[in-house]
Amino acid sequence: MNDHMHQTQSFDTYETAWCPGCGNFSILPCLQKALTQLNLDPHHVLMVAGIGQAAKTPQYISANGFCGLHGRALPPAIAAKIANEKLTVIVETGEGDSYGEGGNHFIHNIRRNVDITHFVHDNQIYGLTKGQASPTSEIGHVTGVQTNGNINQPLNPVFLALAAGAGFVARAFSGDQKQLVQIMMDAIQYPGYALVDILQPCISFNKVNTFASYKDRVQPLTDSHDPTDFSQAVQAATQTGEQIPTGIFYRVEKPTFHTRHPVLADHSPLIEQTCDPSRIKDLIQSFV
Amino acid sequence: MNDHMHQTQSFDTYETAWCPGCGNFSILPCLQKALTQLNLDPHHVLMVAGIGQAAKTPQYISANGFCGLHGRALPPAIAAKIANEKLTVIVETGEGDSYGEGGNHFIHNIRRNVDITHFVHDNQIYGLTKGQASPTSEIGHVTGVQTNGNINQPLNPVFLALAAGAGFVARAFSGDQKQLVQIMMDAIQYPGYALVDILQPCISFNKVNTFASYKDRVQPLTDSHDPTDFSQAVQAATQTGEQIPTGIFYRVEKPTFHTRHPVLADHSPLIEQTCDPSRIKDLIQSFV
Amino acid sequence: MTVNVLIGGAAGQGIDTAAAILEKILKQAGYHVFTVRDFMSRIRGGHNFIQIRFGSEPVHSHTHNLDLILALNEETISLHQAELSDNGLIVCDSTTHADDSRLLPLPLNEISKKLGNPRVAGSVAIGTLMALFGLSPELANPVLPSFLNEKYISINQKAVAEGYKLAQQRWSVPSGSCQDWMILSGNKALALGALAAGLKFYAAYPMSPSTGIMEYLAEQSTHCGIVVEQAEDEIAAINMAIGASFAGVRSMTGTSGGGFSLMVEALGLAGITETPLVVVDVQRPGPATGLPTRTEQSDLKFVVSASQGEFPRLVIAMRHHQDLFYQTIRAFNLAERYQIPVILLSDQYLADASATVLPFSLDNLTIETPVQPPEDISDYKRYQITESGVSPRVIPGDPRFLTTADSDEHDEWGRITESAEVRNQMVDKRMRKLDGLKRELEEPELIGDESCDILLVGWGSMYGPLQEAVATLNQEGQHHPGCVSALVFSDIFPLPTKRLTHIAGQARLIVNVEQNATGQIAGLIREYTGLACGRSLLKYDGRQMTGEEIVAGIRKIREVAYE
Amino acid sequence: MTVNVLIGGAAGQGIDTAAAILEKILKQAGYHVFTVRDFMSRIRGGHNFIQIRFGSEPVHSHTHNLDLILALNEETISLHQAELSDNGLIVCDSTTHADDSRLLPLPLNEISKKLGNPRVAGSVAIGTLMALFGLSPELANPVLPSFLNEKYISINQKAVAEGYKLAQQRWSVPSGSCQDWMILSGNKALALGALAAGLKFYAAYPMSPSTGIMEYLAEQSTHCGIVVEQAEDEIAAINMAIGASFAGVRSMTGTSGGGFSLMVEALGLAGITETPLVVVDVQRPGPATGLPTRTEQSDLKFVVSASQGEFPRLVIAMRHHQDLFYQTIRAFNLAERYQIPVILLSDQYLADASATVLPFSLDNLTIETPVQPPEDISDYKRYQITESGVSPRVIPGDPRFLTTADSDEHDEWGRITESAEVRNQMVDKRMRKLDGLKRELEEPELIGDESCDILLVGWGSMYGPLQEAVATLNQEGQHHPGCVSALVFSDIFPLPTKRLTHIAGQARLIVNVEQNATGQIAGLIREYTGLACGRSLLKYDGRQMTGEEIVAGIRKIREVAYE
Ligand SMILES: Cc1ncc(C[n+]2csc(CCOP(=O)(O)OP(=O)(O)O)c2C)c(N)n1
Ligand SMILES: Cc1ncc(C[n+]2csc(CCOP(=O)(O)OP(=O)(O)O)c2C)c(N)n1
Ligand code: SF4
Ligand code: SF4
Ligand SMILES: [Mg+2]
Ligand SMILES: [Mg+2]
Repeated sequence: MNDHMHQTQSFDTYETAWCPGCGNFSILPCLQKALTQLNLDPHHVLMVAGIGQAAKTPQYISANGFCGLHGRALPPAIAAKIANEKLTVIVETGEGDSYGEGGNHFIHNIRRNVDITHFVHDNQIYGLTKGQASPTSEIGHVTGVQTNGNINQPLNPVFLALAAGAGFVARAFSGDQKQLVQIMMDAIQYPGYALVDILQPCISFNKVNTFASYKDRVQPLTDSHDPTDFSQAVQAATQTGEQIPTGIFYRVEKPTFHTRHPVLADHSPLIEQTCDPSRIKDLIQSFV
Repeated sequence: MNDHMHQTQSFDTYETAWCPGCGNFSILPCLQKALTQLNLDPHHVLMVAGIGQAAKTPQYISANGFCGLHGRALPPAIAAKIANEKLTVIVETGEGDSYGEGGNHFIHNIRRNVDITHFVHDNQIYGLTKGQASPTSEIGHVTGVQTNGNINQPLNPVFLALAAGAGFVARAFSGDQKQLVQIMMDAIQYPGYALVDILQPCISFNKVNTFASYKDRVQPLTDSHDPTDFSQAVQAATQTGEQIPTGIFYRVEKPTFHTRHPVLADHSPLIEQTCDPSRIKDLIQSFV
Repeated sequence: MTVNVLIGGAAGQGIDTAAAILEKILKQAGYHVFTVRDFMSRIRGGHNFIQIRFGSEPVHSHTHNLDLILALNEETISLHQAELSDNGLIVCDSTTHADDSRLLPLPLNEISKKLGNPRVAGSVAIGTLMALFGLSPELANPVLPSFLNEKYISINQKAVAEGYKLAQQRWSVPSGSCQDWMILSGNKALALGALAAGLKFYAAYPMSPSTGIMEYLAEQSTHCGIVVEQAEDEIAAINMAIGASFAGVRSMTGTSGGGFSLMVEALGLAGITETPLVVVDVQRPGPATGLPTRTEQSDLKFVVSASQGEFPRLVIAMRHHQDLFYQTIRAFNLAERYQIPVILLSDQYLADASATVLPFSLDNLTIETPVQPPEDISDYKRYQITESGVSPRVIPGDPRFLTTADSDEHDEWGRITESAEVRNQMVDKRMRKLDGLKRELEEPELIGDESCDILLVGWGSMYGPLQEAVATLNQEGQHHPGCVSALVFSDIFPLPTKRLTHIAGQARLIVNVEQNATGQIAGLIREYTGLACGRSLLKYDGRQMTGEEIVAGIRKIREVAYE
Repeated sequence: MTVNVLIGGAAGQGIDTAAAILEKILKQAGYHVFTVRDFMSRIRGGHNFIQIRFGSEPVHSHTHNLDLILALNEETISLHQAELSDNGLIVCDSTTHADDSRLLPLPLNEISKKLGNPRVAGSVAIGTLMALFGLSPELANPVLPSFLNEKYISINQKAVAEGYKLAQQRWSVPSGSCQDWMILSGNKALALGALAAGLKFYAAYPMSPSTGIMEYLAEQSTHCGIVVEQAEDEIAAINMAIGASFAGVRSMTGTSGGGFSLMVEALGLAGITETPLVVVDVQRPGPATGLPTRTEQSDLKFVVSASQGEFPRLVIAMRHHQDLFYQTIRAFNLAERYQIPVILLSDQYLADASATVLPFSLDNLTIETPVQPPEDISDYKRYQITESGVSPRVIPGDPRFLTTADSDEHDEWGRITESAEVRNQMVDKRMRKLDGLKRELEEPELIGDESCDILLVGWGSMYGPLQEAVATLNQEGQHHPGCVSALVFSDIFPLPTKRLTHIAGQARLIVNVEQNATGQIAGLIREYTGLACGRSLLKYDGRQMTGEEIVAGIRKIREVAYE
């Protein structure tokens, strides 16, 4: 039995603490598949999360993992990538974590465009804390805290990411694994910050946005959708009504943090750079 | 000499600690004018800010004032409005305060749509801390911290507010006082959360976005712009190039927090509601 | 005599509802009840258990000596059979495999299936337990409706009746007189206290084990006319609470240690703007995420000095359900009287524990309002330098005066200043509030006699276990060598020192008993009295110490000290 | 003998550059220099001043006894003339109106206008001051280029030369030997220490008075190959620093108390994930925004217990510019050796003060790297239970092993656990690191003799003023009644107690001398040694105590105690 995540050879998955039937169970194997098909080495992959049900993902797959604080997945993730660009850094966490407590990091890391991938398990509810409204919960959704129904407009993460300037923005559904694997692979390969908002049924606490209700409404973007056309992306993102479009809304290359940073661009990874002591001596001398 | 802000009769202004020539000096009298023209009573106005140069505004006008923590202007502001809807609550603070440290409150309070007004003095720089890049600083802007030029994409506050679901979104320029007063009045009168991003030259630390550079580029939206049309608003907000459109990009009524909240809608202000002790006794009894 | 029942199963098996029903039935039968909850941080599966202890005399805490186990899965048996007394019983479904002579396998699932709903097995078991305890089967009828959806009431009633037939009376516990008492969880007791104190605005972000406070307040939102707002984060929550309080309504925020960490800066904002504020920290084991659903008392030192700079604050630790109600009311009044932040320290143990208490009384309830400036003044100073340190507080909207608050140092009118002289005056003024505050601190409760050889000191939820421990330890008589008393602090910062120094002066040894690893109250005591705790009993595995564990620990200490 | 010069004017008048040039010239002349800066929290206007004190012997702090005032506006004169010695001088422009016999009005503005740039008046004044101090006018030439844009160098040289002609030598101060020393601000000394320690990643959010650290590091970013990232808030800053450290590069964050408040939760994250981390808190007066550009030592108790739960940490207070460099290097190594967060407490006084110091030496510089697991193991445990509490730390990317960190309690492999047993082991393991850490704590520095009547205790930046105070107080002789020594702590938490208890045992009275209102180190001392400080000298108006103020305070105490 190797239950300790030392499997550096392949992306094994481990026993989870999720509820039987949870949408998370469909996402984990997609991640595994995407990583495997991309031929990545587990020891070069770093999975980062905050706290929540989705945020346990790094505990369930054999790769390097960092589960930090609730809401604070992005800052350590981008910093780890800055420290060592050889790592494939993937943030995988909940929508409460990403857009609620962590909302400020969300918009500002889009601005940085560090080359990481952000998978958000969007179950439109706070799962681990037993079912309060999340930033994407619908108006009227009744919970133990929103006892008269949620009255705050839900965020549209896909639109928000576009408005904040993200270069790769997608939506997926845990129930469409084929599409999800492909989007995951594309997102990981995209050079820059890539957001995938993954609709994920929470069978324990979200009785509004169920598997069936998603299944009926999701609708992959058609081939006519041009993901390099910003206005098409905005239009798809703001589409209201019964259908929920899925797929890659927008994908254009933008200069990344690394390519723009004088210390990182065209240099070896930060972790491999050393500063010659003579340079420190120069600085000391500059004060004499 | 009444320098103590007890003037409950009129919106007097006071000696400031701003740099001579600062754009803030043009904004303060516009605020005074807007408040006066709206015939508001100073004692029914609450000015709220965080910390920064712009955030000193509540100290400079005779109204009630609350200057809280850096980045945290919106939470006390919306709570004060919830507590007492008779107050006209105006947040007036910097863009670092509003979109940087306070970014999470920005997007989530748009969701709440509490009836407050948010004036952001957007000088594209951190003024009070002596000139570091702010969330709206341009790529390449060199400062004491961005020594090789800012490499993070600037936020577009107007677009971001639209994407987050704001019902009133405007941009103004401190150099166009006539327009600014009118927008301020419209924003204050709008029932719901209203954002006005005000371009404001910082003569001490922002040598890139100067009065002249704004003056040359700002361009009021024409009459053909329909502020009730979301796609026009998005188009104007995403306009790139030499011109910077100003004016009201978007204005539609949306249900406010108060109208949606069962305890606030069609009731007297929260501060005037009292809970009969018999109701507490009922609750006690419910555990017997 | 108390009986101690454990109900165990996986998350999602409904042990929570079963326990809630059973404890209420027991209370209706007149018993004193104390129930503790042990949950894992997961929604389904894993192992959870609840212990209900009841008897004719007040029960203050839990114990590991079980009389009966209701096992909804096999893991419950293997994990807990060692704690079961020799003549105890394990009630379980007939299909359960377990090697234990005390097993009482019953067709719980079969009956529930027959009744048409496999989820009523818990009610069948409740019926059986009622029979074992010799309770009248009718007691269940008025109770079930409060916990069940209307359409499930009758089937559950039938289930209880069927279960009742499965067993005979086995225990005969003399009845107490708690029929007309309340039974409720700690979180609800605190929330109720806040409502009684006139709470109008509560902002919080969900966080175990504090979420129950928000849920109860939200449930009563329209009944009591209060606004409960889920914030985007804890920073927003506390800044909202401050804004609402500044605008004139009583407000509160609540969280656990992690959320409190994010509130630290705004605590100082309440301090310097002198805005009344009540903040609840329902402690759980740290650091960081730690053990989210378990208990600890490790935030004491953190909260007494949280935030940059210096300002007066009051910290009150909750000892029991009465404190959770009455001290919460008092907290609001002291926050208003001194215009300071008051921090209420609860913990998961109390928050999730339910207890029988005399119905809370509103008889002596007073609700303080902001001190007003004299009617005839024309120059209102929000931060007027006064002897008490407390200044008149006008609420925005008052046609007489405008009011300004600033997180920068300010003068008497609330305007920013950099004057050294004014700075000194303002610090001194704020700090002077401590003089008044200290005069009305409540001394710790003494359990046992003033004269004792060993003085135990504890705080907050250690009250119940200490109560039990002192009773047991002094069975050997109070006045012999090694006799024990305990002081349990509720007001804890500023630390009331009178009673402590008085009693400690006569004791041979002070032992601090705390649910943390570093002995935090011992540190405070040393700092503020010079007294040293010679020994410590500390626990930090997330599970509350029992009276017996304290007894065992003290006996060991006594052996060494008095050999 | 020292000479004390004050340069005063409004914000924006360029007194900062003038002072920087003058202090460097003085150092080049061989003098020991200590410069303090007093700024208002505004960009233009108001009243700012800088005091440059120099002499042939080491200067440790500032004083209010002025020898010369360079007044760029009239306010400077009215505010400071009372501090000027009777035979002092006030250098000012001829147009200045002031009623003071010590006025030396000179055509500073006229000359600068003649030279073609009204902004070089400061350089004219520098020339005059050089003449008054009898310095060779050539000294300015190599200095000006470091502070001025190339195109302004020659006009400023001319200005200095013109100014030089305006006065005659008035002071003759014997020269020191500091020509080859450094002169730099406290913030830069700290930043330099971090660079020497191998810093690779610095994330911070601007906040006075810490911003200078970020600015200096950013300036050297490409020279040293480090990444300096301005975070969206302080929460991001510290979480970034933790992420970078986890990924294997040395990282740091810095802020002042308000920003530190926002970092509190993540401090616990570093604690439980055992990620090495250095956090700088450059203190300023609180609470909340307080006095943003002034000094205080009021975050001590806050930082020693910040964050929920319990975990080992080290807090080091900076006493002087040597500490700011060497202790910073040591902080990185101890953070790595024990895998803990280390907090560096500086303050505005030190941060903005410049001082002459011997060039920092890199001779004994060692840079510790993460402890590695044995080569031959197959089952790598990141959180292996060890006797020292320190476990092997593999960096992600290592082909041998994967590594996982979690803010939840975890087992040896870093996997989430709820086991009581593992929880105990993990708390104990983490806490055991304190044993090793405590063994290598540095005892406080003793100023004066081991045997003393009155023992002053201070920490951090109180070092300089205490140094001066003890020297003055003991002019009357060290061994007479009421003689004074001082202990000044740098390592401050865990509190090193050996030297303190040893010396305190012989003293009649302990007096804590601190820049805060509540006497924070006195509290720590009481808690960890039982020793009580009988008297306190406290200041909290945002302006650093001088040696003379301490002397006056101690003389008063002595009078009472030894009357
Ligand atoms: C600072 C802080 N606040 C609150 C919490 C409690 N908390 C843990 S997970 C969570 C919400 C999780 O929701 P989401 O991110 O959507 O994840 P899900 O469980 O739905 O997958 C909350 C509020 C915490 N751990 N830390
Ligand atoms: C928690 C915290 N972090 C940082 C600061 C320091 N600070 C004060 S104002 C400011 C930036 C102000 O920029 P902006 O909001 O754009 O206002 P401006 O001065 O440009 O008007 C900062 C970083 C602070 N006071 N509190
Ligand atoms: S609570 Fe919801 S999201 Fe969490 S594991 Fe269960 S079903 Fe999944
Ligand atoms: S620093 Fe800039 S924003 Fe601040 S007052 Fe001066 S000019 Fe205005
Ligand atoms: Mg969720
Ligand atoms: Mg700004």
